[in-house]
Amino acid sequence: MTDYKIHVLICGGTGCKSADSDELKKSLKQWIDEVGLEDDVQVVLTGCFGFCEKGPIVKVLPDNTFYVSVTPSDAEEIVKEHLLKGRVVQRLLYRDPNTHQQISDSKGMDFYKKQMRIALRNCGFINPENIQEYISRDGYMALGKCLTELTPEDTIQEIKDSGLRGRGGGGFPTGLKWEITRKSEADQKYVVCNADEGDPGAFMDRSILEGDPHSVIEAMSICGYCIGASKGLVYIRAEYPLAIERLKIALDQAREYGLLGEDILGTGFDFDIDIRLGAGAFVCGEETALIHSMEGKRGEPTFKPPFPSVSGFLGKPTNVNNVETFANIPVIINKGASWFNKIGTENSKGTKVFALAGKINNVGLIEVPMGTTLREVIYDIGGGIKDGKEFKSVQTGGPSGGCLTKNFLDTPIDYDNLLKAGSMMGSGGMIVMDEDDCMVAIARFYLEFILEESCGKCSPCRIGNKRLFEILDKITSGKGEEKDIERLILLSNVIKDTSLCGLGQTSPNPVLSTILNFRDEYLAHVNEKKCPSGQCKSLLKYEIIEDLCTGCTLCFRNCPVGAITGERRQPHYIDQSLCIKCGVCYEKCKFNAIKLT
Amino acid sequence: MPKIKLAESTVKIIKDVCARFNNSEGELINVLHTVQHKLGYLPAEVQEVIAKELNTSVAKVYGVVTFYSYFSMIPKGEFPISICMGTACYVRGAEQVLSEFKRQLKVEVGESTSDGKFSLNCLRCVGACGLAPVVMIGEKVFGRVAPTQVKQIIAEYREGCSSEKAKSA
Amino acid sequence: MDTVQLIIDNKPIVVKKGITILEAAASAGIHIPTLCHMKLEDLNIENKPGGCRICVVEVKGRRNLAPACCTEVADGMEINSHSIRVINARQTVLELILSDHPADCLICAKSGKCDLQDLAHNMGIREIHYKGEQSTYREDTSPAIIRDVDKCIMCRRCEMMCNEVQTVGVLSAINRGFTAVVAPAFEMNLDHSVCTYCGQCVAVCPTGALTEVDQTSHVIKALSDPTKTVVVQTAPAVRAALGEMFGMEPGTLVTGKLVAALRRLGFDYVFDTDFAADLTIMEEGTELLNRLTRFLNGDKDVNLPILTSCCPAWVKFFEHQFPQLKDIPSTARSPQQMFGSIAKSYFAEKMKISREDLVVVSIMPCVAKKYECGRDEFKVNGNPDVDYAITTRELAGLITLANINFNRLPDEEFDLPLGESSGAGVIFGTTGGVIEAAVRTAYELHTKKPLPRIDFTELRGMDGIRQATIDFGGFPLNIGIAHGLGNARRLLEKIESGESEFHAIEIMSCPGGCIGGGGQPYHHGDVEVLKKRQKAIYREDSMKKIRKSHENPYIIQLYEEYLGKPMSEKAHHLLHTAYFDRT
Amino acid sequence: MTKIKTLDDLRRIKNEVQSKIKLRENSSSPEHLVQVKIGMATCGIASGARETMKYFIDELELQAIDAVVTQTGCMGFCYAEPTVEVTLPGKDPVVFGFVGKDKAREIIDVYIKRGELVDGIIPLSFKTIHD
Repeated sequence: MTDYKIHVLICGGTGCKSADSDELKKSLKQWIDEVGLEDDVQVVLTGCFGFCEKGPIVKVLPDNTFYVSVTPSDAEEIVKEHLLKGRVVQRLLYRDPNTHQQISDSKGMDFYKKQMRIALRNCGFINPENIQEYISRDGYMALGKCLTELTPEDTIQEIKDSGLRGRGGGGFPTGLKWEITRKSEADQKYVVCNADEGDPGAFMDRSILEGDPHSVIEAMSICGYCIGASKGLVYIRAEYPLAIERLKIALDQAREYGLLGEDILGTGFDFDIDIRLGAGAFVCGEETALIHSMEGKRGEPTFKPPFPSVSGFLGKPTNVNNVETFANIPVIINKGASWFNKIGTENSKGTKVFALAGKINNVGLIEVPMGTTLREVIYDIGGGIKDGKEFKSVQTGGPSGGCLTKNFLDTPIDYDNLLKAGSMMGSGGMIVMDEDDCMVAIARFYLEFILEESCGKCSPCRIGNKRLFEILDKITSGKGEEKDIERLILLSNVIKDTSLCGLGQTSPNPVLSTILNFRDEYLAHVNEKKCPSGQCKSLLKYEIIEDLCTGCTLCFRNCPVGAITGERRQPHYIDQSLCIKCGVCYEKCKFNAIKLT
Repeated sequence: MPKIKLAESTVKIIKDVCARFNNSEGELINVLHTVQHKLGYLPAEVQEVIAKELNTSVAKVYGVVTFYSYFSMIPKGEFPISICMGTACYVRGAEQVLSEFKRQLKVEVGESTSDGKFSLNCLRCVGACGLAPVVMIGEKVFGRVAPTQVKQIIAEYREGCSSEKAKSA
Repeated sequence: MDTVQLIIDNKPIVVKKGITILEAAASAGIHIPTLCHMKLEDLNIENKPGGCRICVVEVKGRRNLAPACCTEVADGMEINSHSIRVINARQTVLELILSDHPADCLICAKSGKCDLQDLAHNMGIREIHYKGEQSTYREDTSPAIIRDVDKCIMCRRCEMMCNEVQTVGVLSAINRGFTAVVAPAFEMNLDHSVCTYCGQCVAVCPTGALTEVDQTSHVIKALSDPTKTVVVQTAPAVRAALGEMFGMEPGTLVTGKLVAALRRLGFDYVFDTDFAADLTIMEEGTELLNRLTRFLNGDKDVNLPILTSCCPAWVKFFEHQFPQLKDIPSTARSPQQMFGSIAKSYFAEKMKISREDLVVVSIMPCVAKKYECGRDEFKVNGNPDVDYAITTRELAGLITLANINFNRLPDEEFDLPLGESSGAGVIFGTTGGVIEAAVRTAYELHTKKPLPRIDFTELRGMDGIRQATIDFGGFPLNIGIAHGLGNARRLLEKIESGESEFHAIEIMSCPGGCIGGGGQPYHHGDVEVLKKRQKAIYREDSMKKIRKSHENPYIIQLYEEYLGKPMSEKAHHLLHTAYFDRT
Repeated sequence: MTKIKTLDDLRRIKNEVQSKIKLRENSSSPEHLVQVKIGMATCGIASGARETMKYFIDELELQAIDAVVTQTGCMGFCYAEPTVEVTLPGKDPVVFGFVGKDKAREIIDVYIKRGELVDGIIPLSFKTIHD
């Protein structure tokens, strides 16, 4: 086995892959061969580093140099300068958006300083397609410990003591869930990993499966041991081809090593895992819907109870946890519940992974201890708001969550605090919005999403959300009335109160929270017919400032609908009834004579 | 609905896929995935064969096909264009990019251009939020797309210089 | 028995463990409104998707409202079924449903019998606060059933009936979200599908989304045409249910009033399908005996068991789903078609009316009969043996239209000769009846001895699949009975696998048999209604002077004057048919 | 690949493969380890820095000393190449000049293992590039 002196880690997460990290890897290898360093340098495609904003990321070890936005054409320089001569390529270093300082070592980056990586411990560190690298990081040791030293009851107790709660949204205590499933008697039980991450703008689970698939496999096996199941299923979105591929490789390797299959580690424990593909239905994140989908049916939820832990897949007791929850398990077993439950807040232990996105400098995947404040996440880790704009709101919990204002920036993040603030933890999407975002339009955006994703089974969700959307649409197109706001609230509350599943029970949250926190914006839309952020097209008005118009006729000639009239060398005029607000006149005018109101 | 008769070879492909999944009704979604992957789409006649092979009703198959956005009953264009409409892309202007594609291609979402070259679809988060707004053509990802770039991207594919790439992807 | 204590609307009650809040409330006399939920206890049929959310109630300590139909009671539960929160939610949900429903109640086929309309009335809805886009779909008209999907509220009852109870599999929920609706594959028309027209979807639809094809206008037109002689036949199950349409208790027999009403409507001859039922027994019973005799003589190729063939939905079902069995059912036509055939031959000749001038109308508990009378094999030179089949419900409409006060009609007698029938003909209306009628005749013909008893109670009941062995003069005759096509499928699969050996099997498509037919007055999910109708049928049988088909003097006369003997060439031509592979 | 049949098998494999990834492990928390930086600019390489680095890596491994050996750019002491900067946990960095194989052994045996200074230290009046 060669011991390489230098390891070059390239991010192979979907974000970076989309930005050509495969090609980059090829180039780097080529140049390394060219200069004869192939015995000294190992190039590894790893899982996501989290710093997606500046992908592709290349990390050179052992000196921890962190290159951002690397293109294949940069490979030559990295190899010839850095690897050969030890000279850091300055121009590829990350530049702090606030201080404009270049930072060479990733540990020096604010982005990483406040993070604590438990679920993401191996992401961006090991080659996910190599089981040996996982094993070298204590991989499968937790499973070994459980199988040889702990009874299923002991293991469940450990998970219960750790205080781990489900990371998929609801925050149900994981140990308790396992215990209930263990106590349900049946000839066959199932362990299901929910990897149907559907929140738009969330990619935590995908990154874990891409970067550290074995941690999920190991945890599912532990769960199987605890509840008495010999069969596991991973329900994964078909839209995640890379994660599926990596998971398949990992499953094959685990089988090859005897870590899946019959008589694991000679203990008589049998366990194996199958993959089931989702097919593009957000509602299948709900566990009963997910189970129906795995059974080849329409992914419609059913009323609980019975809970899957009693009657789930094929009517058998089924334990469903999401990817991030599972990823925490081996660490808890290895390091102990008492280590884990020291992290976090009173009722929310451990860390949480967030997909940070939107109008923020450092878009990416982060993991912080529970109790970290939103401000730390947005300003310290996220690097603040893009282009120096003002923070307006942060949306957590995806379409089920709410939009929080700057008043909540110092709220420590945990399950209860977010709920109290009118949002929720959800699976971990965190979208930051700035002054340019219209909160009514955001609410409308989420409702539109819900509208497409509602399964249609229960009336309040099927029809109620449609009506909510229609009212919001009316408001954003300037036809709203003040009483519409009250109707939104009334209807939202009924939908929450009567819907069949979690999707409908939370779908009005974006509406309610934006009304609660940004009522002024709603009022501006309905009363003044104005969109303060200038986002709602129908409420925009293009007008010609007479004093500045030279009558050059450029706008007149470019208007696609003939809404502009005027004589040459005379001020022109826009007929508002014809204007479609395309903005062409605004772009074309050379004299800044067109104003937007 | 006008019926088209499936070629013997196509029927065999479908039957083989079903057999691979033990002709089990519970594997319907896996079967649909695999068949769509092989044939490109799932027209009525294909669903009928699948229903028969899995010993279930064609109504059920259709119910499943229409439930999941991943399944399509119409063929995609030579270059399927997908606009990511995840929240991250939305707040970074995906809607404007989408309307520019609609304007340039003169199609609505879910439609194909009359020459069959392009089809336009929306999809949920592809996970490349750092590159938002994101557009996928075939398997190729275009990041940080501005509406002004749309025309050029389409032109590139029209001229066929990228066709090789998209096909192989 | 385990019990739980709970409080509902401030009333402490003790109920059986494991039941729902809805059931617990009902036991305390509290009627929680429902829409999608439907339970036919004795038939093992339940629709409980928990989708409409009308039955929500407030449970103390619970974050959101609980659907009463799916929530199990628990010890110490405190339930409020009509708090302001509940009423507001219920009204709002109902308003939402109405906001996506055409507001054409006044001219809707379901008006007055519509669960949704009743609910809107009971909930005091006077305004729809949330108006918006309504979903629209193409209307689908088939020979028997109309789908007006705009009126679908996604209760899923029809889907449950079509798939779980009938295992026909034509309907499924399709699409999702606001566009979700129940439809056949590819939203094709029913007549392109494997639909059997059993009409159970119609029977359970709470709104006007699924209704029968209304043919009353054709009947009115025929009745007012002076050149036509119009005869009518009424199926046995009609008399046990029609009264419900005029406010009578379920199970009230209205045979005499029915005849009187038909006469007042202007039918020239009021006959009875029961007569044709007796005729069916003569043919089918003889066929059974023939096959049995061959079997006893060691013929290994004989097709046994014999399957009944009176039910058109069942016929279409096996033509689609079990074409390999198409030689097994009796070739005897259904009573409706035997009647039509005899009316337009024997009777027409007797009365010297040309076939074209004779119009045969049948009153049926069934919507599939509309389809059956349109089948090509039941036409002579394009002229159908039965011109129009209308349902019990349509007949009630006609009676009302003709200003007839049904309740005050005198009892009248059927016309002769095609109006005389035995009790055996009457029990054709319920599950188990056809085979009992056949046994009564076949036993006497086979053993040449009178029946020791007439009532074969072992063949009666409501269980989905029943079996009994009758001592046929030393030969044990194994009889199977299935009602509901799902049960029929299970029975057929048992036969195919060789698991069960039967000599004769009766199959009726509708749960309960014709009394529960798709054309009957709506039972609104009350299984007691079906049970009372069944009782009424057996009551009518027991009151009859003649109880066995072969003793019907007009049947005897028909054979003597016209057909010769059962299974004769003429009988074959007029009373038998063939089946087709429809796959 | 033979199957892992017992927990001991798993431990053995872990030990076998651990060295492969040790470099990565160590570089994430170097402050607890001995850090050795070799000046690897053109002049350093020309004076044999590559060999020196290889020696450090091999020898430290051999003696089972947890250390991170990294290359760095020119430290500005071109006259004294190869130059090596050694940082012991909790101590300030010390730079040695003219580090050939022998000097390297001395540094390991005397300074790294025992903490005693050896000859050849270049007085520190500079900051490392990472400061």
